[in-house]
Amino acid sequence: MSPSPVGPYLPLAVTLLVSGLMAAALPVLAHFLGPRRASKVKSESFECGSVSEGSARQRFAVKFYVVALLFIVFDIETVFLYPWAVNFKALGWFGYAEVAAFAATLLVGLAYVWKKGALEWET
Amino acid sequence: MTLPDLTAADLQPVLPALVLAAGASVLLLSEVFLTTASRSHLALIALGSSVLAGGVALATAFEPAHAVFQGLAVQDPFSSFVTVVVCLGLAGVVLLSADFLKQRQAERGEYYALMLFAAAGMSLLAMSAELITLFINLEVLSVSTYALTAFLRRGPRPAEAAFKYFILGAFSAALFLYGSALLYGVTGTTRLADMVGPLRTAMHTQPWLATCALALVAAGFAFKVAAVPFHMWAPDVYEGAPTPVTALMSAGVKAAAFAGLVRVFLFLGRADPEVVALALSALAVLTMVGGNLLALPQRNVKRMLAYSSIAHAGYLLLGVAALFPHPGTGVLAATPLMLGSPAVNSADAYKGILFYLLAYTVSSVGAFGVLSVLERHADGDGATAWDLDRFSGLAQRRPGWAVAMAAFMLSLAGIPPTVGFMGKLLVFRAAVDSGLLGLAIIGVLASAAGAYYYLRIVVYMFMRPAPAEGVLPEKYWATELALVASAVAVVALGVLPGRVADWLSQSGMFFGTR
Amino acid sequence: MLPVPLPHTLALAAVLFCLGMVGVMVRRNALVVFMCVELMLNAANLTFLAFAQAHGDTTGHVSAFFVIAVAAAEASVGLAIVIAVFRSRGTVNLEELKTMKH
Amino acid sequence: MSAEALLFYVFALCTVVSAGAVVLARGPMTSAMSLVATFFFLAGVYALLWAHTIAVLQVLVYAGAIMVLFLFVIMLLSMTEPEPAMKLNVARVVGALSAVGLGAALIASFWKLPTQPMGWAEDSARAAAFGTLKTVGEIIYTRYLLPFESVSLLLLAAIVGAVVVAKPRI
Repeated sequence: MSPSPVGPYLPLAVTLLVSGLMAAALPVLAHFLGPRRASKVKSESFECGSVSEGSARQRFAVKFYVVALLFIVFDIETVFLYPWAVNFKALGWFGYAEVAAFAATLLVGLAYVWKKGALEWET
Repeated sequence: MTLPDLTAADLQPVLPALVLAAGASVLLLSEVFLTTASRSHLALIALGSSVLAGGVALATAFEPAHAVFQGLAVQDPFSSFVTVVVCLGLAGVVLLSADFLKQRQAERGEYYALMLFAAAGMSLLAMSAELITLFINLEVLSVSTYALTAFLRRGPRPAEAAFKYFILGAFSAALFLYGSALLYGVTGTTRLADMVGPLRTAMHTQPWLATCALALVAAGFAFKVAAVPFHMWAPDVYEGAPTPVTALMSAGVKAAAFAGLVRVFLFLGRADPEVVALALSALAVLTMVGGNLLALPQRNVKRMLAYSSIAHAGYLLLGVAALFPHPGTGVLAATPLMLGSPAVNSADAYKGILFYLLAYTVSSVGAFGVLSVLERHADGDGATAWDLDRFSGLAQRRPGWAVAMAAFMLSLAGIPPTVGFMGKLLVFRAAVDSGLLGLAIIGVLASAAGAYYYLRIVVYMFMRPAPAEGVLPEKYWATELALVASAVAVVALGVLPGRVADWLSQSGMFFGTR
Repeated sequence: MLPVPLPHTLALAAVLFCLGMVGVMVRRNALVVFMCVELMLNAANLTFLAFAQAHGDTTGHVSAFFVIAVAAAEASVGLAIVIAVFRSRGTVNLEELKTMKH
Repeated sequence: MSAEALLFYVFALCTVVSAGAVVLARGPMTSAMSLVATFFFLAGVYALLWAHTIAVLQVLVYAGAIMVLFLFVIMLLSMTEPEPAMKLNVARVVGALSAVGLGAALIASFWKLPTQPMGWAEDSARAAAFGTLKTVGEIIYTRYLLPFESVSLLLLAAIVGAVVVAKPRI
């Protein structure tokens, strides 16, 4: 039996464990150690400066959604570039042509949303 | 790593999809870069691309079947003909859309681009021979259709219809995918051609697992083709979507989904033809009977056509069931289909399915076309926009439309001398030949019941007086062009099906049947 | 031998799939229903990966790769539709979306 | 029991619990956060199945991008009120029962699968390369080039579809 391919995850697991413990321990410690004296001023969002108005739960404008959504699509494009990058030499011009066709298609999409004004914040 | 050597021969089968995708890109770019007042060029670009893509597909339709892209896809006459049918339907739908959108001041490049994307997905779906490729192409067409359904934003209906369509589409995609994953586990491959052998073994060693996997894949497709009992989304979605988009769903999406269904089950069905044939037959009976019965009480013509589309899926399923030999008739022993050698009667079944798809495409595009010119912009999205009374006395006000609509209704009802009759004849004959006599009888009875609601429209058009204060519907040249073309096709193919049926006989050269 | 028996991994996937399916059936918030569909897709991915390890075949990984890409595309259009529904109806509760029932 | 197996059962339990929370939680926000947790635990399971690439993708795309979009929509629609208790009807019960039945049939059939000898993992080079980005990429860019290009079509359709549907004015 070969050594398990899961071994390299050990440092990651340790990091996660430590950070998880920290995240759990700190609020608990703060709860027991910290003094708590609530007052009206303290419960406001900003203790100094102008008084905050309205609910914190304001609706986002849809234009932000369109940007977030385009982020996802281009995120997927990037994800497809990683496996190409590690095989770049072996794939040569063949792979280059494949990725060029892929990227060209998405470039049409980028040109479309850009000119459409879907990326503009101030509209 | 060995690089695949791609030649022009590999690219040729995807040429129709490339043409459609290129047309869509041009539309998108012209939408944002050309800011002219007139927007009629958009429909022309879309029409041009669909005709060109259909022509390219037709030119390759007679090449012998072969695998391309290392077995992920196949090119055979079947896939080419499905692409031709899809492009034909698309061209008709584009013509309907031109007037429909102009009337609503909603002419947008995106609309046509999404239609072309959907058609590209359909064309690729028809040739996919590997489960993941098939899944992705199915999604290309689904995602485009979801967006098209919500394209018009007047009133709550389109958004709701799009949402229903989306959720059930995503659900059925998940069923299909889970079934594919299990099939991959059982057989160790996702390529349909390589699955047959291992799956046949698995049907004996792990019958439960293999059957569940097949059932999940079948359920995924049953949702897409709106087979009873997976049909509940169809009436609402068909009614809520813009009428030309509904036409695309009933013509293109249905044809492509059936192409995928035939492709998958023709391979996988060989693992256990009896079980698959039984399941398809059961689905066919439920869908034929259920679709027709549900359509009977509908006064809303758009909703009635939605149920009618379900019923037609039933007849097509009967054709698919006829691809398999049936137990208890002795055919099973005589047909060496199980061994993958030449299938005696399946060529007739392919011909039936393809001819039926063609017949249904031209008839339903025409019927939805008449519906789209009768519904007025002012109607908003009230249910009365498609009420049967709209058709009262149409023969006096617009005799041309009434005659065309009568032809489409006769064709959908399967009454000669229309293409719908020929389609039903071919499908039912193939069913009888493969031992499905009982099912064919049920099909004939169901379509006889269905004739009632189709002929009711004809009665309304020709025998009811026109409403006194009725507004004369406007004339639309593009839609009328589509109506004339499809009416001529309905009658011509019904009277002289010879040439096309001969072409379709060639589609017996289905990849994998050898 | 596998470190984890194959049936156990597959059973986990089946449980996830059924949870998702039950969620699609019983939940009424459109967004939550969509989340349940995502659970089902993940169950399919887990099945692909479990069998890929058992067969020693990378095809299962490639499938999962593509499925993730498809899920992202599906989510972007699906969530846009959820927004459109909310804009026109002011709710995403499926029970209230019944204007088309006759 | 090996450490890997132990970890698997821990992750599996967490996955099922958080997936259950997605289905049962009353508020959409709770469901969404449980779904994020589910994706993280699943990424752990994927890593244990030696699917390194997919484990990373799961975090990067699913937990990192798709779920952000879900949260965005919840915030966009100010969806905070919990959904009222669900009413059961026949169709729902039948659907849910058929889901449970399907799951039971599948799980029962999994135990009848032949035990995999895993002979291929004896080849340590192959086991080390299994599921890496390089191995996965080799297959995507050679054998799967048709679906790869289809994905670009899918993404373009998704961009156009999302803009058309979500933008207030087009």
